[in-house]
Amino acid sequence: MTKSICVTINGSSYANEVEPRLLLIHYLRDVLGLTGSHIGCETTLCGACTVEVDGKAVKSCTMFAVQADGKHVLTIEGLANHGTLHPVQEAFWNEHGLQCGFCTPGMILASKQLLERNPNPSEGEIRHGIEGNLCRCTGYQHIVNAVKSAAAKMGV
Amino acid sequence: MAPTIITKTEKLVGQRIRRKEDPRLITGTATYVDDIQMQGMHHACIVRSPYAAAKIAGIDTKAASALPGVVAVFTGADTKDVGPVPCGASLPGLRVPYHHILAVDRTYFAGHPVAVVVATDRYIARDGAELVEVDYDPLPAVADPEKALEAGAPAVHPEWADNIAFNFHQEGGDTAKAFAEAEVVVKQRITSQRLIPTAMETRGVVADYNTGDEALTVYSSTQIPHLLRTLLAQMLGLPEHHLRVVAPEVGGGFGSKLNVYAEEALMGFVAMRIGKPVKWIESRRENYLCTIHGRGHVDYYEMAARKDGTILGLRLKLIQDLGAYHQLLTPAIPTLSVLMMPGLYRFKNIQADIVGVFTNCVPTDAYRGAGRPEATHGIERMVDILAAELKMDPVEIRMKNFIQPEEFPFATATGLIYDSGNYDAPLKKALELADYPGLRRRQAEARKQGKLMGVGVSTYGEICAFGPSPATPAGGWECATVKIDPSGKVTVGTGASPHGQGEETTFAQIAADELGVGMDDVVVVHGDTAVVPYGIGTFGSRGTAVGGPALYYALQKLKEKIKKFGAMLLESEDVTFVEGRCVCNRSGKSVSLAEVAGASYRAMKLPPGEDPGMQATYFWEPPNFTFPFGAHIVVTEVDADTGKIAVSRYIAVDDCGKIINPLLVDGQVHGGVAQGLGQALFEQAVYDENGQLLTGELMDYAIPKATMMPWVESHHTETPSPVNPLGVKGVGEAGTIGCTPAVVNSVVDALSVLGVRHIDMPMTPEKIWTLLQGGQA
Amino acid sequence: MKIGGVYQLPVARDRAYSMLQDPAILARCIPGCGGLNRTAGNEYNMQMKLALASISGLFEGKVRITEQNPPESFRLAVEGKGKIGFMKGDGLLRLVDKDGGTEVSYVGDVQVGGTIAAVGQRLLDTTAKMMIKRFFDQLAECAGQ
Amino acid sequence: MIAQNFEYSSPASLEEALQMMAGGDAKILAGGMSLIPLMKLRLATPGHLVDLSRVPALDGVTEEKGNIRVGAMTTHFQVESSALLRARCPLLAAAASHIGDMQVRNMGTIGGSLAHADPAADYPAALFALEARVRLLRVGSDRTIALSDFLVDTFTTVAEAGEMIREVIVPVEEAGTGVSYQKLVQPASGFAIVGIAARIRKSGGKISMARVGVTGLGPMPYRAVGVEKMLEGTAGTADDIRKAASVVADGVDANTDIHASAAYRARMAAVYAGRAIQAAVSRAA
Repeated sequence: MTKSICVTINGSSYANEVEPRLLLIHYLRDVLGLTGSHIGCETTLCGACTVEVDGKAVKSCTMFAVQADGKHVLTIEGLANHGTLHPVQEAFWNEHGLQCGFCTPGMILASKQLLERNPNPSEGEIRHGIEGNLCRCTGYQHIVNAVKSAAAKMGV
Repeated sequence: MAPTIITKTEKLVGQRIRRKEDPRLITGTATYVDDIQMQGMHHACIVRSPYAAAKIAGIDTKAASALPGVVAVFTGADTKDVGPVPCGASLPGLRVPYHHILAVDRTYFAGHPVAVVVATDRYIARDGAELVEVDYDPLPAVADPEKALEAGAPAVHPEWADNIAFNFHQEGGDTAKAFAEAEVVVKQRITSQRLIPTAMETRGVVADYNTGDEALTVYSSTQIPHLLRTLLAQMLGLPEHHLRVVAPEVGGGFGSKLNVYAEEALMGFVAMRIGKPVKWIESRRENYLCTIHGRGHVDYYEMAARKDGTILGLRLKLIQDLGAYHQLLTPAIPTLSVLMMPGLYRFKNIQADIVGVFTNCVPTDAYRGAGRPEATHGIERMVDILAAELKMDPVEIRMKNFIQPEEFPFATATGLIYDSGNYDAPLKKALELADYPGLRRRQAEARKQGKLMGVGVSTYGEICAFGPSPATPAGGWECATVKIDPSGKVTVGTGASPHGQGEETTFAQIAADELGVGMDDVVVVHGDTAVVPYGIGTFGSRGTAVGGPALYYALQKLKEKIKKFGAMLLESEDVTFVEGRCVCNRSGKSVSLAEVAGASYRAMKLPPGEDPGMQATYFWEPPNFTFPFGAHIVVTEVDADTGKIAVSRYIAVDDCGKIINPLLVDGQVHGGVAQGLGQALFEQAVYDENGQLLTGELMDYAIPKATMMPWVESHHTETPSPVNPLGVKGVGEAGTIGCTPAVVNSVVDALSVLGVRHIDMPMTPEKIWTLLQGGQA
Repeated sequence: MKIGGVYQLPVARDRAYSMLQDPAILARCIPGCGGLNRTAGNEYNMQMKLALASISGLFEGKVRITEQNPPESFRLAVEGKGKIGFMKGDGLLRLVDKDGGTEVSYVGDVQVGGTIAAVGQRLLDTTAKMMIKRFFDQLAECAGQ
Repeated sequence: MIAQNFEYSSPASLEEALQMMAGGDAKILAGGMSLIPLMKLRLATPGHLVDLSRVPALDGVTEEKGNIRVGAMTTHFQVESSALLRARCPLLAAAASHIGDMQVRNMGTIGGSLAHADPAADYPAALFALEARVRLLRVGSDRTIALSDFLVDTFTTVAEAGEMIREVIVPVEEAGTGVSYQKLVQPASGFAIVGIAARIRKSGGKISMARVGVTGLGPMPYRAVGVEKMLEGTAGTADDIRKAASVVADGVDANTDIHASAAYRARMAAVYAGRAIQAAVSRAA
């Protein structure tokens, strides 16, 4: 009961035989070794597993790998361009937008989507945008600063 | 304020420096436990009891064992010689139930592990777990600590007739006299609800046994790799030097990973039995059911005072919900509450009686603040209740009772010596930032318009930097190593293994300053018993306050050696080590650290009495705890129609002694406040009367989301600690400790116009709305 | 969790009471029940299939009738255990004559455990009410036949 | 965290999808935001999933003869951001913006949400207020029914085996209609403790039409007809609104859970009804 899938991940294409029940997050982590995206819950609330599928931020723990067949996936590992950090990554670093770092890859990808849709968000819009990503360390304040700072840099 | 990015050697301590650990974390290249992949690795899935209390009549593992891909199924019968799960705390007369790693004939809480299925992949392990048939005979359970104390309550542990694990009495001064002389006595029942720590990374273990060496390596998402190694070796009957524990990247702990868990020993057992690496990763559901909870107090306070607001004494009856077992520090946590009962105040008469109660719930243990938030919440609420009774301003009553700067070191009624303090300073700063008189004017206007606005003031004191060894269950010292390579590059090792707090940065700042090198020249390692000689941990805000001085002294020791080698190379007795070079004070000639280090390894010639190489190790025993303090002011507005609380301003002025990195200190305060606000407004572990956890997922247990947090205005005063050479005190728990009373005081202040005197947490909209309808919350 | 409610049945009280003791009728009315097998006087085993939109599960269940006081009241206990957890309902049912038919009121307690308890909080009350409503609706239908 | 195994099909056309459904055993996978978590916890164990995400005909928002048709596989984000909906049916776009979080809105679909029939979902409040209709397809059958006939109970719809939602049909909002969706959020899950959608039209200084949809309060969402009747014909003063809103929970057996008692829920329904109606009245031209 397996299915053949072909998925383009961070620009490279992968072909695998997978069980339909294999979650996208487990496909990325266990089959392909892309362990940057994390699992923090099973109820689609924490957002640690956030990746982009065809340009949309999604929670990869609530998607089967077969659903990603033929699609383009971007994970945190593919965000920096040949060693140059994405402005959102750089901003999280500069503003201390992370502590234990577990939620960070998902938080960064959600922030990226937020800024793509709203390049100059208010504090309230930032908080609303990252509501699907839980962080237990930072109290979100430095994350808000990081998103603002990234917005300023990307807007230049 | 943007961080300073340092490229050259200058004073680094005190600067806002972005973290060294971040590049791996923001690029997805860090390695948490679940990221570890090994050849031939197996996966475990644990079968857990759905009942809080049940007899296990039988377990049938045949179907599970027959599933292709399942390699083993173990039950309590297989593992009963492993363990027990250790309790590290001791109290007179403490009842310690035997805590098997898998239930043997009975379960004691919902989620109790009953069997483990080991398979070639995690999907098959999960399928196998579903095929294990357990025959349970449900038994009556009790989940509420006060009900567990009632006559006729079901006995959590049938070997004892009642559910009292211990009674503990502590008294300082003459409380009877204080109450006899009192002109006013205020009383209040104050609860501190059960909380679920919710580190974003759940627990996880990888165990790898080398049958040739008979050596086990355990990778665990733990805060205490070294203590875990010592205790796990005992549990597994393994010589300690055949066991290595690695804490890889750890995704938050907050105390929940400051423990030794059944699953850690269980994976060691499985790896040794199957001779293959095995991985177990906790689900969030398991994390909520089986990883320790925090708080769980029902406290009865009485405070004696004079009419002028002078506090004379305090009586406390503290009921601690322990859960079904003692985990590592379970019974010790409420004793920490008692230590901190005096708060920042001068009164010296205290009487406390703790009763530790078993319930059919997961054990409570250390959660951010561990006993001190409960105490601070209690004393700061009582001070406000007294102020209300005496119609005094909450600021005035605090100022009146503060210990004054000239009184330090100050001996408290609970036997502590407060190291240093200037308690007026953060309060005054907070009042000024808040424009306190202006706030009160606005409040008076709001009240005229029928609006509910509250101003909450709370001051707090903390006991940090655990501590002198006699005062701690595990040893209160910390260990640091400093190694300089032949090329002059520096590696610092610390036993205080962090998990998000940023010691790779702050310790590099300390080392770089002392050695006169740049941030990039220093690497900080931790979390591996094969790399660091030994260590205790970061808990109790001790990472920087005990680990930091250990590093400082290791650096001093090494600098002596550097100077001796420098003197030898410069052929001079009069040598100074400055800015990373040994300089001859007479000739002005100098040699670099790399030249000195290189010479020490090449060892063509050695200074008299010196060994080759360039390393130092230091175990530092602190002479006392440190006592940070601060003041938080919170402005709230209550929606009279819905009971919803809006925090419109949050001002935190914290004094954690000298600050190594203000950027990171602010991060600690924000995060601490978030967890305090979570307790004040949203979070509560709810069990039903049968011991079912009703908040068993993030669907029902509300940790703050970005939209639920106010902007925190974080400020500081700096009163150095005399306890250590860095003058640091610790800040990890401050936000959590200062927050809850400030928020509750604010909401009670808002509702005081209705005669409300106290509200228990969490202050949910429905609870507030009920009060607004004239009901009891 | 406490539950309670009132239902109207279009039959006389004696008939309503005896229907509520009849295993064949109970089997038709308990949602998802695959049939009752008597194990003792008023105790039965059953297999239950719970199906609620996407949620489904098989339960091994028991039904027990006690404190019989015909035609006024009795206690009904239903419990089931399965892979997704367990559930138990226990309620006292009272019958009174009303408008030419019978009014059945019940008060009781519902307990669930296991996975269903973990995720079902938000929905437990609604779901329990719906199951009970289905029971009585079916009973009313049986009564009409 | 790990689902039971199942068979997976991914039809490329509506015809193919309907044929796959015809046997009656298959379960539709739409956005998966409700179904997949249940499957991971093994509360749902379908044997066969038919993934509709590759059926182009089910996706998108179109206007036709005074109606807007929202394809079943249109995501909440598409609804929230659709220029057409924002201009011509802003209430639906507003309700969509309250669902879950950004990632959930990127995946979750209107058809999936309706088929799941969660009693606290956001959409039904708006859709009841909009008197929406649901078009259902099955091999040999194509029927369009009112939402009120589609939802029958908690998690229960009239959809038969093999039947799927084709689209949801809402009216183009008349110019000058004021709308609002107001929600008291359960802080953990983000679901509605209560959610109220209101549509108000005025004529000659009086409320000529009021529509109020309610979610979260009872076993299923509903249209609060009693409130509507009390509003219509009034000037829509604060007092008129308060009186009308106070009957919003009449006759409803309100839900109780650890987050809100029945009494609080019922009261909050009235408060939020008042707020939603007030906002809608103030926006009505």
